[in-house]
Amino acid sequence: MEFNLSENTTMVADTARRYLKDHYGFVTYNEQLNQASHCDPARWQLMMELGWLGLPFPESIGGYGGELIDVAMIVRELGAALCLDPYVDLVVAPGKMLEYIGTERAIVVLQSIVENDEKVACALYDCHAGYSVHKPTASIRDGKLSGQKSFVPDGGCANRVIATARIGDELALLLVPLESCEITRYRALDGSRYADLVFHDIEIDDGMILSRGAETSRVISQVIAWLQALDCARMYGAANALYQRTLEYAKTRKQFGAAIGSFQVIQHYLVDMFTDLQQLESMLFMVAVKAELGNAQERDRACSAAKAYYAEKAVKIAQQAIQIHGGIGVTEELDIGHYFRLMTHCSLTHGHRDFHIDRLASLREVNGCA
Amino acid sequence: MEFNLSENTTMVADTARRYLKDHYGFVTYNEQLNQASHCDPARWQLMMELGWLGLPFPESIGGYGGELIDVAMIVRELGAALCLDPYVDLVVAPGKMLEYIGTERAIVVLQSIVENDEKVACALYDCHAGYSVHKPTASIRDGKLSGQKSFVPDGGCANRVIATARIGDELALLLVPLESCEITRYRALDGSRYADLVFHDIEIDDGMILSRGAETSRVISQVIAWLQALDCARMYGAANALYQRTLEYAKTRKQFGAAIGSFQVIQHYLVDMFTDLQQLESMLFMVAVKAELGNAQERDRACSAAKAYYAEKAVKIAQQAIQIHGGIGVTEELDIGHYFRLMTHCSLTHGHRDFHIDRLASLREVNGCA
Amino acid sequence: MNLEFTQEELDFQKSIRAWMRENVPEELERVSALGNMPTKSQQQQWERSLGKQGWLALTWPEQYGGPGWTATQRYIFDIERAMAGAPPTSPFGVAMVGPVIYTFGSPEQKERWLPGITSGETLWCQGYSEPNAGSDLASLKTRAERKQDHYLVNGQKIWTTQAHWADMMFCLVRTDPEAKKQQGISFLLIDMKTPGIEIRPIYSIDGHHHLNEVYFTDVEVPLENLVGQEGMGWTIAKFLLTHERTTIAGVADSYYALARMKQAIEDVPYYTDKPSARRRMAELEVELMALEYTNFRTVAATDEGKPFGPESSGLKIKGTELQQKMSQAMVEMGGLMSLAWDSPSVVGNESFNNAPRRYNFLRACTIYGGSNEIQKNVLAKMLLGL
Amino acid sequence: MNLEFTQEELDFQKSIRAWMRENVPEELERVSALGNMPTKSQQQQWERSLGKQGWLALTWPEQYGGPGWTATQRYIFDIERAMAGAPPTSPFGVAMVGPVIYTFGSPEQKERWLPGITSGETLWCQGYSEPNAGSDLASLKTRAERKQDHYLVNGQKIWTTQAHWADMMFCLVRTDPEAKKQQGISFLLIDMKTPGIEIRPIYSIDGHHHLNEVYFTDVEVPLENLVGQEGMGWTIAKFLLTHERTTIAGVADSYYALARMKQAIEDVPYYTDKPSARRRMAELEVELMALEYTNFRTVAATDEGKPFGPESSGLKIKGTELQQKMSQAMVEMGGLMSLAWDSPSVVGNESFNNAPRRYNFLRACTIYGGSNEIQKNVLAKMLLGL
Repeated sequence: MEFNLSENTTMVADTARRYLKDHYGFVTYNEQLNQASHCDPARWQLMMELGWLGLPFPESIGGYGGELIDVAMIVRELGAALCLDPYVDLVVAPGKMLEYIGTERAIVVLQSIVENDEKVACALYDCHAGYSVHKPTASIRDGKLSGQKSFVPDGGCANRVIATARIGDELALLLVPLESCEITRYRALDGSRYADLVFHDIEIDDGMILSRGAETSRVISQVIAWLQALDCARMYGAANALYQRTLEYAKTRKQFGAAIGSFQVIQHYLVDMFTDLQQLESMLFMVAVKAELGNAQERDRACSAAKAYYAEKAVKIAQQAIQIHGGIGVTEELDIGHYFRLMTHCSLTHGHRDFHIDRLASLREVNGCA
Repeated sequence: MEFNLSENTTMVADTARRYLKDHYGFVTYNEQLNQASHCDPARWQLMMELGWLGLPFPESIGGYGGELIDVAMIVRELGAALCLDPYVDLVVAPGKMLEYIGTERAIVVLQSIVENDEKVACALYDCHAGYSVHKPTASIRDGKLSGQKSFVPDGGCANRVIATARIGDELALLLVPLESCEITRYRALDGSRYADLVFHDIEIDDGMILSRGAETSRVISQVIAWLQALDCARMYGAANALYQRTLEYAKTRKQFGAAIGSFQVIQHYLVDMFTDLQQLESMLFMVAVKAELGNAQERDRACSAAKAYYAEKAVKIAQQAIQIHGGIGVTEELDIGHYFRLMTHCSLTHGHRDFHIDRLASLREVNGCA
Repeated sequence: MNLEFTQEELDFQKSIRAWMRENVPEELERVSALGNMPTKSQQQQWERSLGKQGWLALTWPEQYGGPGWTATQRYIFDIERAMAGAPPTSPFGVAMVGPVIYTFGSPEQKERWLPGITSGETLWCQGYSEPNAGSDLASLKTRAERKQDHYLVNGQKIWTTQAHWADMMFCLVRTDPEAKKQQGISFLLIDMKTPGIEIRPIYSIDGHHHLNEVYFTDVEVPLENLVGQEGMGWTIAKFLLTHERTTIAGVADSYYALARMKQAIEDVPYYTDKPSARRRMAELEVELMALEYTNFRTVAATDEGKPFGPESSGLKIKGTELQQKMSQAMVEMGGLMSLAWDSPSVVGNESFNNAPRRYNFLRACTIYGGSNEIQKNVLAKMLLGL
Repeated sequence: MNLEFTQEELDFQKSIRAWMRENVPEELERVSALGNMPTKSQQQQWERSLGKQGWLALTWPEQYGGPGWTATQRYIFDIERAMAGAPPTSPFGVAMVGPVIYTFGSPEQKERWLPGITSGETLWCQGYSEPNAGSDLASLKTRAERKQDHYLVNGQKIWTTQAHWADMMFCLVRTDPEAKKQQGISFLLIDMKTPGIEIRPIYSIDGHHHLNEVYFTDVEVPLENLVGQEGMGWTIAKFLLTHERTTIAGVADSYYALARMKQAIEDVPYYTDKPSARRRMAELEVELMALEYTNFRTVAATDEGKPFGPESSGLKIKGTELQQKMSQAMVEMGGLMSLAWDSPSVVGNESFNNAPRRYNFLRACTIYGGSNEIQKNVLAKMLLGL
């Protein structure tokens, strides 16, 4: 067992941190928050130069063969910087989907993502089908796609989406141009740009069907596992930032003639945040390794445990950060409240706590414990 | 609305407190803990003289027509004094059962309880049928009773039990002499005396069947509601005693040159205990009034809410009392640990927290909220 | 021990319920149903319609415009108001400055200010907190210097809710900079249109504008706007802390929130995890009942003319904790639906789409008016003797 | 980043597992399966059998009788030990006084005392706490007066676990009553058979006798039983606090407890609420995994020769909180079955019948060795700089 980041991963993380320090601050964030498109061309170009677009994918298709842990360290830094660039949504998610599909057609699309030629988003959820990604309500009949998708994190700038739909009893992944859909765009809780799509009998030719049948479910589950791990990475970055800022605040903010960090109750709050943060970091390492495992049981157990843990403890850290900051913590003016929204957001994507506890409980039945 | 105890109820409570102060201390408790029978004849005689044996029952049958709240105030004091006298188990529980059955035969037995002529216990639970009292596994076939009962709180001294059993599809209440059963006696978690019974084809004549059919379920539910309210009363007495003792300890125990009650964390622990205690008291008043209501829905909603609340908050008070006391709190030598066991015990009788939350959730479906 | 309303109270309840059914504007109901906050005009229109009934200054003596109700009636009114989807009334005029004026004010002050409060015409805000005087209120620095015929006010207030709506502010100012911390503080009424007052909005993380910074630069306040004597500010502030607590726990609005929660879950056609949502709501309901009956005790004691007992001391702590817990449950039960922050159309369910705004807003409720940590410090000292 | 054991470690695990299968006495397994504690003879027999293998003093340098294992191997051993139903070894000899002796002791002391520890022959107990020195250990008063050829010890220790089993006690005593609090304290080894020692049992609320009071009346302790110099007691006590933390979180035993819990539920024929029990166990498992991986990090760091990082600082707090939570869950899931305290026969299920004893016993685990509140105070100061 070995918990050190490899030299390479450390470099990726350090580079990400420096890059964000130089190119993304709270001011940039506030500007981006109010923009309709979150794909800043200059930063996207820089990300490409940093190798991020190719990092998650095999060298055989022009990528850099990075592991999930490498991507997680980037996403951790994005979380720590509150950065809204839709790197995960428009590179990692669609890219891994296409890589796992693995057909020639899919690889061509993946390469256009890696080469920054187009922006593709994933449309996996319906407006009230909960977290069940394997049973979309959208369907193809007589060669026409109808139905809807919600919560499509497209950064306001994708031109195509990879969408789930049913063809008869089969699950399929389609590549649909956004221009053929009715689109409603909006801001999500964390400030990112989402879209809801309605498909009005869109003509689907065979070239648009990326994958169908039993394999499709497996591909989606693999990608969701990546995304769950990356949710944790983003939350860790935010939780750590919150802890650091709150500790600093407690040391400097004076009330009743003393720094508030001198009060025992505040001290214990901070110690609880700190010890939880240590355990959150352990869970991040764990899930970053296990979410790319071939063994679906072990992978899903790891992902559900990590997301359930984060949904409780990282959220608690965010709540305590506000409580210790007092009034200033609930304003738009300080970053604390923005991290808080990010945290709530990520606790709900790709399964909330109840979903994951239930999944673990049912995995247990099959698995037995430890 | 009016939350004051009536003059009469106040007198009952005061008398109980004085009586217990004079006749029952921690030394008495420790003696009783090691005795096989918990029916001390002298104290039983005194209880009769105080009117406790007749208190819960209508004047028409020789009782004093007290309300549940009167009995609850006695039980609160019993809890506060750690008293193990099985007043609820051998007077209130069987007595209310007999009163609600209301047949001539039942009233005769009730009168013998009120007049201290015999000790009757209730046998309502099986060894692993959970809290479902309406589906006993014991049954009568061809006039013979077979099956078993567990967790019969008979104080080590009952001579008969009122037991549930099935006759075909019907639920029935039987009056069974203990001498006809195979008995295993043991000490329960709170120190009281329990018995497990096995019925080996006991001949049941019609005189032994106190009640059968649809009415029986209703009677049992009414009695269980009383017992749930009295669980809360006992826990309240114990929680209040724990709070008072812990507050006192925090004011006097010195560590690091100061009373531990001067440390902010301990202060907040105690404030939490105090505010929870206030709410526990409110819930006690609430359930003591509502558990005798005719409306089964409202009654059960009140009982489940109160027991679920007590199972969380009164238990938490007991845990904190130990934590603040430190080492001395986990010993048999101090009463703190004994109250702690009492609290765990009562959080499990007549439905634990999960049972009551589930019952509330299903009542809600019917009821709607508030 | 009697937990039932009397027949009279039930009749009263019936009449209030009927009135609410007629008079709560539909758009206001909709605002509440989604967990949103009313606009200024919605809020003021609603308060004026209550004012017309004489139902605004509920706790006030009749001579000053109170309805002469018992605490129980006020409690019933609050329940009916909340369950009808109407917002609570703004506390600053009715619950705060009003009682200060009729208790400590001169006859002229009463005549001048009280009618505007009971009618809902004058909107007030509270000038207490300052950047370096949050939990430690007594450190406040805003200076009111006594001149010939006015006080000259300089300084800054922060977290001033609805300052941008308000006609008037009641304000703690330091009139004697030499006196010890609490002693040099006075209670001043300031017209928000006075030259020298500048309001800067503070947006909260629910995305809305409730809070403000208020800057005072050489603001001239007439001497007659001092309430009580100079140096009495702290006494008056403490008086307010012990005033009326029968609705501080927010029980009525929490029951309304619970009802909305249940409704939202029933409204979503494919809600996947109803049993677990129902259990969670049952857990919340248990806590709410404990708070409700504790609150009832305070109400009943008030009607008997008793002082607030120990049971009322935890109402604010428990009430705010529960509000936060409920709003968090709502967000979590919403799952993905809670992510649609500003969608122009409903995504799944509008109540869930709105849930995070309320959740975010309510993070402040354990902070303002003395954080729950400060409340516990005070209880430890005053009530537990620690 | 590599979370897998190496092939060598897997082979090691296999061999330990096989040995455990052969060598853990069935009666000991049964004791553990019911959540009970072994008797003295069960415990000592088990420790002797480990001692024979050289597997008792796991963390010790090989020269003193350690097995020369890596921290990972020790961790694997601990898992296999726990999952085989064997109890943890008593910490007083192996984990506490042993390292003190081989670090601070004289060659004669090492020779005299270490072999009895590695073989499991000598049982030790710890004489730290006193009636007025609980969390505030430095207030201890037990006096050791230096005479011609011995120390004369007078005073009282309390909460002395297994004093009634022990051959020897290591003891903090005050040798210099004039020196400041921490400075006059020394570390003394005392033979429990020395005249003047009186042991009074303290029964715990699990109904068992683990704890004792130990009274010293003119007890003569040879001068050569002083470890280090006079006045070094506090330094030695602090040394122990920073020693070996790779099993302090109790992960292995908690996994065993979780397995037992699941088994118990499956074993009860009519268990009514399995879905809710399974959810609750899943929640516990999540917390246990977080602790497990944090613990792994400490283990891995130890093998790399790194000092304990910040990740190890919360292990005791989190580990004990989780043990309490799990034991409470077990009691609650048992429902009525948890009420059968001392039934001569099984009532429903024996594991549930026994559950409250473990729950009660574990209330102490957030108190002993420095309460969790004290731990947090220390972390706030040392690690957070508050």
